[in-house]
Amino acid sequence: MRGYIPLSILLASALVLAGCKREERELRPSPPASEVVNETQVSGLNPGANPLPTPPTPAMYEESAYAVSEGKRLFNQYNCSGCHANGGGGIGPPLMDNYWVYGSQPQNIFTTIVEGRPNGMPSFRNRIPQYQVWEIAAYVRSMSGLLPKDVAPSRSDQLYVRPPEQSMPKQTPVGVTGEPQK
Amino acid sequence: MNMALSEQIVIPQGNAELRLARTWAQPRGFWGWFMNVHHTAIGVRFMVTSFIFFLLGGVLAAMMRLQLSRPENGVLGPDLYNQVFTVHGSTMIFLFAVPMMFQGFGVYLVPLICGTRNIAFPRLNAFSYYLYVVGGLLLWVGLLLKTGADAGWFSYVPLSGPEFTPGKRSDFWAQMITFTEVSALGVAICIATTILRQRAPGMTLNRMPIILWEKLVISMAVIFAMPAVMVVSSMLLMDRTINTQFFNPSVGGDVLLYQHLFWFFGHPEVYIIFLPGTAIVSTLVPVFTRRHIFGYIPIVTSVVATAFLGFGVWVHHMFATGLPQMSESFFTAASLMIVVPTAVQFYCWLATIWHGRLQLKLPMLWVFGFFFVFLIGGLSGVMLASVPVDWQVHDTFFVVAHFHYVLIGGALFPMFGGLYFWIPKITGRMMNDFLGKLHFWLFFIGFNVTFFTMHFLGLRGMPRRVYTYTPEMHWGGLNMLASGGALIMVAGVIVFLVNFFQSRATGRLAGPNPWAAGSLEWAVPSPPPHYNFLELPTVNGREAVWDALPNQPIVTGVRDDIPEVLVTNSLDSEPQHKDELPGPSIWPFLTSIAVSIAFIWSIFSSWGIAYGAIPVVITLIGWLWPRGHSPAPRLETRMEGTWTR
Amino acid sequence: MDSVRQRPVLDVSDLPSVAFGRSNTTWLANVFYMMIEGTMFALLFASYFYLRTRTSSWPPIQAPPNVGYGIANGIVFLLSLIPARYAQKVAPTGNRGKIQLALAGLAVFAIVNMVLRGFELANLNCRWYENAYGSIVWSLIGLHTGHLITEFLETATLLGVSFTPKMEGTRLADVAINSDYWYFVVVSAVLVDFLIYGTTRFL
Amino acid sequence: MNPIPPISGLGSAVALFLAQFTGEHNSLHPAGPQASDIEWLYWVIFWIIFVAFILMITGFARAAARNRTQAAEMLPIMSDPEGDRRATWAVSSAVAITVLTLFAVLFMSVITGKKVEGRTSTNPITIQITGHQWWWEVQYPSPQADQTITTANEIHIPVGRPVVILTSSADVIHSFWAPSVNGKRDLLPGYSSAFWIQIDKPGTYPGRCAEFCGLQHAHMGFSIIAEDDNTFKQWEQQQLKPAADPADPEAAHGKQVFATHACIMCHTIRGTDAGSRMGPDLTHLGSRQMIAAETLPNTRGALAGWIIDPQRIKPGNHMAPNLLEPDDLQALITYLQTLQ
Repeated sequence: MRGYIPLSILLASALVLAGCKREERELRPSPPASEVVNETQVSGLNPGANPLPTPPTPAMYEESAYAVSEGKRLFNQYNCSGCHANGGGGIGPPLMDNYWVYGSQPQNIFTTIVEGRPNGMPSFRNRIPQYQVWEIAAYVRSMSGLLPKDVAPSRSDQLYVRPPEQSMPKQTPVGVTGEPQK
Repeated sequence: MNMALSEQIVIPQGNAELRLARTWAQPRGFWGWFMNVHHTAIGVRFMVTSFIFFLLGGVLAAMMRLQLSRPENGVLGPDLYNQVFTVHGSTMIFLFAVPMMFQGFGVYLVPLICGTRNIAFPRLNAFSYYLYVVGGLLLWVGLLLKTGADAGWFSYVPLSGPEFTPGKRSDFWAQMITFTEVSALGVAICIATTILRQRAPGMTLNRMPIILWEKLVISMAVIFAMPAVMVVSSMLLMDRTINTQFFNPSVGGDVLLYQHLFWFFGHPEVYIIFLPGTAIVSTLVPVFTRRHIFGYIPIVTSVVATAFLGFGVWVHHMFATGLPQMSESFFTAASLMIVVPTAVQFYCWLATIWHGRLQLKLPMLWVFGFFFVFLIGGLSGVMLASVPVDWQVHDTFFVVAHFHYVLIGGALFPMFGGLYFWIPKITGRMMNDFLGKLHFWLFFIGFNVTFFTMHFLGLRGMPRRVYTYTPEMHWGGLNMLASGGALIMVAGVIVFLVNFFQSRATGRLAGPNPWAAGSLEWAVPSPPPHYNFLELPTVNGREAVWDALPNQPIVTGVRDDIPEVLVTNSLDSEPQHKDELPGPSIWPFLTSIAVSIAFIWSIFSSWGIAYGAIPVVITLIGWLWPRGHSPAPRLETRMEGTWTR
Repeated sequence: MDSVRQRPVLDVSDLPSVAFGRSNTTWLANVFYMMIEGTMFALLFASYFYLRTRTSSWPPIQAPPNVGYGIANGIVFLLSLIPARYAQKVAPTGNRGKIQLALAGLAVFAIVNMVLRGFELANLNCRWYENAYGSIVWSLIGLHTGHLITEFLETATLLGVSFTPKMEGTRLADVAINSDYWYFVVVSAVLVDFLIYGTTRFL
Repeated sequence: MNPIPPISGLGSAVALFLAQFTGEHNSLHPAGPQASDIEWLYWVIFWIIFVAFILMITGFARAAARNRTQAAEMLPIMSDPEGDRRATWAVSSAVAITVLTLFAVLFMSVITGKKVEGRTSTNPITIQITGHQWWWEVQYPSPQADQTITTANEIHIPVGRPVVILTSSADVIHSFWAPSVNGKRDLLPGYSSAFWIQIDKPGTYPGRCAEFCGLQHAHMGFSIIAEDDNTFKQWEQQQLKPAADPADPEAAHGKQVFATHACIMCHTIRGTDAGSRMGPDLTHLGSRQMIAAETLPNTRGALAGWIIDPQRIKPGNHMAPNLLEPDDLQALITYLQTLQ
């Protein structure tokens, strides 16, 4: 019997140490020291041998259910639906399919939001704080099933228009630079 | 009794004791622990586990008092505070109060007081215990993994719903509900069947000790109340995982549906917690006033009435939602009406003490604590029943004060009284009297300092469930006082723990009946052997031991080579047949593991419940598949081993 | 060494060790179980009517469920009372052949019920995620289907036991109790059918 | 030794103790007829249960003092017909008195409830309150859209006139509670309800959210400002105006900062391009006494702290931190303070 006690304590502490990133709630994001927008890379192609160093992927936003749900709230409140219509597309392209014009990586989406894109996507530089852009980017990815199902949001208190993000089948990204940069 | 009592019968002893001990033996060792199905073992486990949850919930309470002791305190942030108060409430209600007061005391005491050898359906009973533990672990491991439920112990939608509680926090809470309620329902079936079918011959309904009446009534309340919370927590879980729309107002869902269903459970729940307390009081008062209780029939009627009325008052938790005036008046009337049966019980206890010969021993001291504390809580309940006053004090610290007076007064004080009373039976050793009195006074004073203060805070406008407040509100002084009182309470509980461990090791031996009490559990050794009664008793009055004839008959003819009990009928407990109870088994444990896997899996994937059902079915078949003795010979009219000559 | 003592006793050695009907403890537990499940159904019925008050038409946007399979299943449920009653009658006799026949009949009925239930689900004209009406309808029929499957498994297990020598004593009583529970499944099926197919047409 | 310190210490302790019972956020300091009715009922029930408490405790104390015994093996009294007879009489009369008292409480409660809900008017002022996580949107609806006043967290009403409050919620359940004015009323998503308030004495009456609504439930205050008819009319006229264009250059710079930073994503200032309804309407921010749902005073310093790091003050609230250059921040605050 005694042998089991240290074992279970070990197991329990391993669980706790691994922590639960899904439930992490960063309520007071530290203000970024400087904008890193220009470091993100839109194209997967590089001249020369060494690709530019990519900035650290903000995994904390993609792994936290709270951050993704904040992204969902901001997506609606900043009226992204005005053009992208709940992800189905309208004036802007649909976001719940597998086709990514400017890349499916969080950095790509970040750049799209901050810099804007030709043909109508406005630039939100200075208008949306950087951490919120990452949250929105994480949410946008959840719309095509690119986030784990236990992190993606469930249904909203709205009319039913499409399956909630947690029920979206995973869409393998294709598109101009849709392939993940590894 | 239609069975003729034989005259003078020769009863051989000694070997019977050995045979019974062998027949009813429970396995030992690591796996034996998971196979044990005897009610004394499971009852003690319920008590110990729920007491541990009580201590853990108390730690959370202390954290909250620390955070609130000063304005703008920074010990706990809002995220952690919300998890702490939610887990505190859920732990105290679902993991402590009901498992301790109903399951713990009930499972341990009911078969003993009935005069039988084990609870009906001992494997279901053990299964219920394991499910309860898993439910508790789910909530607490969740808290440690930052997945602590954070929408309040009531988890109102839409706050707890899919949009406003991202992640898995509310799902863990909802599944914890399922685990604990399935456990309570299982035990309710065991206890009610034991009371209705396994009472000793002669213990007619009219002679049933009040504690059995209350356990029966509570079992019925559990059976009708717990389904409501299971339905509503399942609705919440389905809203969150498979996108049902029960609580989404934009497509016909309704947020008040949640509140109606939740409080349809929630108010009877209060009585499920409080009635076991009065059961203990009604048991202790006659023992320590040395007379039969006054008003047996009014008390029993009151208990039944309380349980009935408890189902008719749920809306008084919703007065602030803006209901039609007609229904407000109706539920005010119902809520005031429920005062009457409780008042009747109070008057009967008072009359018993008045006309008895009081011995103010330690358990009785706690009963007097109950009288004082619960009286305050009950009287402030009269204020809450009145709709206009409720509009003011609802969801403030006044209500926090009220329900701590009711629940700590109605459950915790009787519980400590009951523990001091029955621990000598459980461990065989007496508790230390001085430490017990120290415990009482620390707890009593600390409790009143903490919670009486909260009445003033509530009237001064402090809402519940705030993680902090600004200094301009002038709530700092009273909060500091309340936090100081909490420290004294903590000291009291530590004294109890010291007392328990010390007396368990070195306490005076108790003997079978240290209090000269009257019910049947005092007719067996302390601690009771696994067969409980060497000779199955018959009963001649409400206090079986006091009222026993000088030569009270015993029951013979129940086999001692298989675990057999006597089944009697519900009304006048006439022997009807004999029933073999199942013995130790690992299957209840394995089934509980399979059920836990299915339930927890369903939080993460809606297919979990489908795939998870397969091992559940396999283990259930393993559990129910018949094996062991062939009962066929028992169909014969007379067997060897009968002591009648 | 046995000590010897004299006192009056109540001798119960003549009493049987198996009881059928109401004095059986499992029968009583089964009644409690039906009370629990009945409360669940009752609360879902109440929720159904409560949600009805929150919209102007019922069903709100969908067509009412197609009634055909519901009626067919209801008739099969009522017919299945025959093997259930038969099982209850032959159980106390201990006649293994008859018990096997009754249980097998009941199991076959349960299978037909489950198949028809599948067609019912395909013809509800609503999905659980569309609106609150869909959610409550699917919950009602889902809870009942759960009972149906459980009851089928129990019948099948008892049928399995009836091919072993263990089918005697309390197991015979279990066969009778199983039929009680089947009655409960049939009664709740009729009520659920009435709500799903009936009330949507006039409520 | 000097005797004064202990005395003054005691004095200040008493003063501190008494301070715990003061303040306007208090159900027992009514400022209007509804709260007064409830306070009356509260005290009536209080004295009833106080008497009941004294009687019961006296009874238990006397019962405990009679016939005490410590004899260990005292044999139980087996039969006591005389005691039972007297107890039956006493218990029955006590139950009868209890029932009658409860009827009295029920009667007074129902009467008071009718009185509280019955103070209506045919020509009331109507205010629509919408609960948001974690602030209050206040609207004075009008048939003409441009006559509708929208503000946040501060409710101005004229003294002595009945006001009807219409409730609704934008997200979760909140509860509107100003204890010195009336009891609380839940704001439920999917429901709207109405209730009445009236204040008879000019002044500022605080209120709070009383239903747990998430992370910042603790910091969700509002205040009701009761003023005489003229002052109220002036306030109304002022609120109807769009924001004035800033006159001095610093404020003009501040307006530009507002328009080019995150502020414009969430807030409305009527008369400018800012029109988002996500956060409180700031058109007349300068005229409010408090900011952040009654968490901070409306001062330069508090505004600066709030704009730069709102998550320190109300962790989890929906306002983003803003990294502004000191000049920009000063200009922005100057601009906001011109919004009278």
